[in-house]
Amino acid sequence: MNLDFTPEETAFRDEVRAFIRENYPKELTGTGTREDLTREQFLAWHKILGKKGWSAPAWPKKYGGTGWTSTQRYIWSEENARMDTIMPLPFSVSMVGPVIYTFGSEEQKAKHLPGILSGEVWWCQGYSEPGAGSDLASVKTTAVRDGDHYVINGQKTWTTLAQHADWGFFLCRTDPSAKSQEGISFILVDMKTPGIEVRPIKLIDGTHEVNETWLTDVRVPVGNLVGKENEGWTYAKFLLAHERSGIAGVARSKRGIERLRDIASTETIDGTPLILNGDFSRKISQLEIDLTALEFTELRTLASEAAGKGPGPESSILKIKGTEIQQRLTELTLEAVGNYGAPYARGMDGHGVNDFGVGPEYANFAADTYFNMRKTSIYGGSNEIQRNIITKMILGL
Amino acid sequence: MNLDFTPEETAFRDEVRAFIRENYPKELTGTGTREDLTREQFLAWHKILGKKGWSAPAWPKKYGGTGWTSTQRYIWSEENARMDTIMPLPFSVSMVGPVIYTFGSEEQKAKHLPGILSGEVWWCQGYSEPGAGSDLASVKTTAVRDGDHYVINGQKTWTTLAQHADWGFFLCRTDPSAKSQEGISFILVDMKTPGIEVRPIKLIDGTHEVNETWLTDVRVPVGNLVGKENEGWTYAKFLLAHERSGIAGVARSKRGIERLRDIASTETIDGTPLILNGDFSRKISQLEIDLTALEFTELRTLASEAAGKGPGPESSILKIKGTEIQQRLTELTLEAVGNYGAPYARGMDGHGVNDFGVGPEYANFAADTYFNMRKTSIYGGSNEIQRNIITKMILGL
Amino acid sequence: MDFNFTEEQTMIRDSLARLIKDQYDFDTRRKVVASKEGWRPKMWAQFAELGLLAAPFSEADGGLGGGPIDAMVVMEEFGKGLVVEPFLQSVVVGGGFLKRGTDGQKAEHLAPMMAGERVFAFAYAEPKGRYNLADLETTATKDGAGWKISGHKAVVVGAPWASHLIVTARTAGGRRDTKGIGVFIVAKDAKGVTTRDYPTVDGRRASEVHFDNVSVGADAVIGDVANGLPLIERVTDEAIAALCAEACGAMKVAQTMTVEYSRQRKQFGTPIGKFQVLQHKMVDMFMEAEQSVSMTYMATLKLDEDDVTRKKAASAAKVRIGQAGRFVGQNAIQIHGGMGMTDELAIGHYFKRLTIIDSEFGNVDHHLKRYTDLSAADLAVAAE
Amino acid sequence: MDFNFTEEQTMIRDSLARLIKDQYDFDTRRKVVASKEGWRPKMWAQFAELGLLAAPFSEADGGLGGGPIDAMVVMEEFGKGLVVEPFLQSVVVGGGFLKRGTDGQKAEHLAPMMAGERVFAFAYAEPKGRYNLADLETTATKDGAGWKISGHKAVVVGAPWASHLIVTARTAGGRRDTKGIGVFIVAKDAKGVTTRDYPTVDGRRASEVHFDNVSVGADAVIGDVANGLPLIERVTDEAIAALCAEACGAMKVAQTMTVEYSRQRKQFGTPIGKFQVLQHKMVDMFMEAEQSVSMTYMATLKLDEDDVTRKKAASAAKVRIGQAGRFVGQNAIQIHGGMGMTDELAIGHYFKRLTIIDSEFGNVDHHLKRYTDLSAADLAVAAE
Repeated sequence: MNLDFTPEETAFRDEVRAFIRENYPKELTGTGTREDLTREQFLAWHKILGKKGWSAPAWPKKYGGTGWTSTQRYIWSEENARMDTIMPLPFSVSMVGPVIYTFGSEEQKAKHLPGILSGEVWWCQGYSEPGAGSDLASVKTTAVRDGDHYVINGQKTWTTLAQHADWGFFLCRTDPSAKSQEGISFILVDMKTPGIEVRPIKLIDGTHEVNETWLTDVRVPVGNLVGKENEGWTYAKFLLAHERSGIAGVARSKRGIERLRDIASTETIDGTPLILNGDFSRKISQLEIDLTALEFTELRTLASEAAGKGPGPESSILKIKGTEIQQRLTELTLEAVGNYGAPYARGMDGHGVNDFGVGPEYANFAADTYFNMRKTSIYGGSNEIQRNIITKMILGL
Repeated sequence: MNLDFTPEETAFRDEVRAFIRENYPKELTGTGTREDLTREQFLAWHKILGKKGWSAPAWPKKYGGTGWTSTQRYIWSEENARMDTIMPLPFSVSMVGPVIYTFGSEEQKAKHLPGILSGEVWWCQGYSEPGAGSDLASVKTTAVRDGDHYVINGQKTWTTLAQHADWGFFLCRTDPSAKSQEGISFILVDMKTPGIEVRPIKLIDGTHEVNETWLTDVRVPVGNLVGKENEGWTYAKFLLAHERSGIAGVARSKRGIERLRDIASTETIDGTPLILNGDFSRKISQLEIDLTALEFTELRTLASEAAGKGPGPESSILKIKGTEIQQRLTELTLEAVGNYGAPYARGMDGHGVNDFGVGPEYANFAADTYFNMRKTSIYGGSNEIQRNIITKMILGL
Repeated sequence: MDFNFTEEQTMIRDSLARLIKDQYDFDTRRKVVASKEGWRPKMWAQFAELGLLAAPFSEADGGLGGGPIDAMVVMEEFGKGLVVEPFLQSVVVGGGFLKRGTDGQKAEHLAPMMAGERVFAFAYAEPKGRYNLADLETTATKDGAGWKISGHKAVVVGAPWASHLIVTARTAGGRRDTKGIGVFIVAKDAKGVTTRDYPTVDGRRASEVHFDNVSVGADAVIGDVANGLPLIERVTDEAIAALCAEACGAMKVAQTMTVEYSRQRKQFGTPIGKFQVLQHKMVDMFMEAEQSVSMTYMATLKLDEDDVTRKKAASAAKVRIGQAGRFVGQNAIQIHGGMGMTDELAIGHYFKRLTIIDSEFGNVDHHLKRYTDLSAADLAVAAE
Repeated sequence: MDFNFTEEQTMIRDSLARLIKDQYDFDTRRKVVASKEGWRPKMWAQFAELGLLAAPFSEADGGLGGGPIDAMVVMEEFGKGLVVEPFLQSVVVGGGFLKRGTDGQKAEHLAPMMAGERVFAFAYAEPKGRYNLADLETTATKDGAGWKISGHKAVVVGAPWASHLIVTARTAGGRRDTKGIGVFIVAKDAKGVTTRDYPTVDGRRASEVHFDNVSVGADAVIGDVANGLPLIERVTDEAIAALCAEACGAMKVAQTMTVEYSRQRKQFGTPIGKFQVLQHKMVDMFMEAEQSVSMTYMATLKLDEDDVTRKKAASAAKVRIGQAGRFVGQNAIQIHGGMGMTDELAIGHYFKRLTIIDSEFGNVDHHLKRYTDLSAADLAVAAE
């Protein structure tokens, strides 16, 4: 047992660090609140990585992956988090990509993988439906075979950033007589197909991050079916396991604690920096300690994955603890800014964001971010669902 | 709305305070850990109160109660807690007494109430059975009619202080064919009847507070049946509702916080009294604040009872919060004493308690008390059961 | 001891509840919040008509003879309805200062405030002062018979709607001295007052208020110009009690909304209200709300006791309510799931209001420390 | 990065686990704990035979070439079996000091310690010192070539079983000065040493140890007699890491015992392990135990890094484990219900051990403060 990097790993870290420093778009440094970015801003780093061949580190080499070890991938995400980069969105690289190269046809691979790697094509996820929440298997959207096409009808919700999407992957019911998890198919849909309407959902922090997606007689070529008809649930579960990896967000939270310390060094309480206030500094310490526990739990998980075990139910721990820490971090940040947590920088119609100028800049989105991060214990299988998974899969109850 | 006592109430408080000061046995002042007391010590104050006519304040006047208002009863328990008196045990005065005067025969009233009031007769409770826990209705002990007697067979557990008991009240199944809560009878049993064996259960703090009680062909006169045969569950529930009143333990916890403050004023951390240490003092503050919330919740409940509503499911709140606070109090006390929490004053065979002399005296039972108080969230219907009750009775889910 | 409301208080509560139900439903509120003004002066006039703005004042002062309990009753209903109008700022704080003013000030300001014609906001916090009421960089310097005020007040809630401001300023001493603080009434249209108005995350309006050598007369001073802090603390504690009542109203609604939602919302074919883990969470929410009500009663009933008792009571309540509000708000969102995150449902707005309440007039940490410091002072006195 | 055990470590773990299973079942342990001696010297001899007592020492020092990881492996198994024998005191602490001693000291003390012939206990805490290692009233005064030691050491765990004590004492400076502290080896049968032995609530034995002008030679001094605190802190951090490993073992067993119990125990006709609230509590217990293991690895692997890193790692682990142990212990009892309260079941004894572990070498509050102070010092350095 040891924590040392090998000389090769250290060299790799230096290479990565230099690459990010030299190539990351200067104007995107420290952009913070990602939901407000433009499509171009979201994709800028992805495209640079695509050219470098680093946009999909976890993929097998033959499909455009990097062939990195799990330690190298760990270093990669650590370094990106340190520099607060805007990483490729998960829907393409982490979700639909692995499904396509694992279960897709050769045509699908040839058609879709390049755009995913390069960052030219934006993907969105059509999993959740209204009223279903974490119960993903209760799919009501139907795809009915009509000659060479499926005709899709239904409604999806929580389709993240679908307003920018070129393509989407959708779970549709193809056998209405089957039980809940059977009879579902995994279908790729060109978002420009007639009959698709994407309607914004405004969240409590005022952002437009998610959408409702309505599908009315949307005709999709049968060639867009991934794998076999009625076996989509298998692919969906595969994807969900991939989704959870990296969900601990350790490196990002470390960066967040640094930012919190900066704020707490600027804010004062009776003339003393907040960071030197016992109550507050100990809350930061507690958060950092809990984050360390999470970090080493993730490292142990990575080590056991490297030893050949796939992502198991342990990833539920990472999801639960990771999101709890992210939430506490935003909670403490809001607490740190005091009275200036109340002003609403994102404002309302007619109030610009850029010229807000009320209170210190770091306070501008503290409340919004806190509100927004409540989603993390809800999405990707709520934390209650994760505890159910651990109950069943690990405790065996 | 106001918090003032009326002049009459103030006069009553002064009377009570003087009475306790003048009559409470000097040698029992500050006895602290009650489980180690002798039968005589347990009963001393009860007997004095019996003579004064104050041993059963909550009973109707015609049965020997005081006729006090709920505010007077509140003052009474506050004043006793302030002086840390050893109050009459609940099993006689708070439990079986009300069942007997409400549902019992005239003979039973005449025979038993005087001994309960005077403190001459010790009662124990035969409710729980092994393996049943909070599920009191799953009674397996049987009482079979045989002429003028019931013949009782079975096993009870957690019979508190049964080693001192003269009489016990037992739930027995009289109709084996009935569903779980039906077919149960409430029977009074002379503990000297042949066939009763009381075996001590040692608890994790080393005390002998509870017992297993084995009943083998115990013959009890049918006249000892309370109320009607097979309707014992009604009386049992009635009794349980009475048991919960006063369970908040506000006045005792107030006294406990005072004691904790005393300890924390004596203990030092780097030469400064622990009470002046920010971390610790704020934990005391938090506890005191939560206790204040409980106190005013209890006062509101009393007020609504005074307004004619009986003890309702709100008493579950008092049970949950009251026991949580009692547990935190003992936890903080153990924390306060530092290294001297470890020595085991109660020792083992051959180690006396009185001459322990290791560490400050207040540390001697800090760990034991902490261990012992874990029971409070388990007994009297575990706190999980209480939450189930609130779910059903208040939230209506 | 008595926990009953008077007949008048019950009447206030019922008529206000009806008014809110009829004219302050969630959709209406959304429109008001999104409007240019951000509030409804007409609603304010209706509150005045109902007598709400005069309820907590003595008859000698021209009020209806009520007190803090009446303010509590109003604020709880405001909390239930997420009412944005500035009852706390104008009536509890503004009125709280004014009723301790001179007869002239009462005639000039208190009467029109109760009539809804003058609206007050409380300009006390400063960019660097956090929650310390004495940490003031705003100054008031003697200028003939009157005073000149200069400084910057932060996040003055309700200022965009106010005609007048209650301003705290240093008249002597160093930045955080407890002595040398005065309280002033300043008309918002006075020369030298500039404001930068903005919305707040919980649907209200506030301003940064700048004072640049603003002249006020001697009659602008409330109380002891050299030692105003005791009065400021007293009125602030009254505001805390009222704010706690608002939080109780919001918590109760958030809690019952959540129970209701859990009854209807199905997952895996079962109403989520049948899942024991969510049931117990909702029980805890219920208990938090109940204990908050208890603490609000306690703090409100102790407002007229001695200073230390009053301060400890207010701080204890603010601590408990801050924690309860966080627990209830967060779990309400969690149990609502994705829907709880949407702007469209009311629940998120309760969550946001409860979040901001914790930071108003000092958060949990601030008041836990204040309570502890007061307890230590208690001990020291007892030891003497 | 590598989280695998060496073959030797795996062997130690497996053979120790077997030994405990065979000879240290719960009933046997109860008898040992209740016996006059309170431990089994024969067991200790078997540990020595197995090589456990020599495992964490370099071959140069006569050990088996292992290190802190080996101690971790042993302590986790001790935790699982609630083993009372003083591996922590004699091997980790005693050995930890001795391996930094002179060659003479190693020959005289370390070799027989590894053979199980000498047993050490650590006399460092004092009645009024709480968790501050430098808060010493025990003094060592120069006396010819040697020293005379006087003072009172509190709750010296394992002292009744020890042949020798490692004693910290003030050689210069004021009561809480960080300089002027020495470390001494004292034979327990030395003249002037008196002990008051007693059991502890978690089934071990400890003593109050009084030193009344106890003479020791110059060769009794370990390290720098004028500045021993850095060494004391280092060895104490090693002890903390080992103690954390013990806690992990105890937590894992408490957690799995609870799951097992919940599977068998029925209430209202259903195994209580089917109640979702208890399921999620057990999930939380599992996660606490897992994170404790992670923290123990972390702290153990960082023992040889620079002082600040090591100290922060040890304190972070102790904080997390203290909190986890409390959570796991309390909930294990709660889920066991009344049975959990009985002396007869093992679970209560795990709870008690976990409780006391928090108070050994500093509790949660102590280490959270230590971690925070070290972070502040870090910041100050970074700002320079």
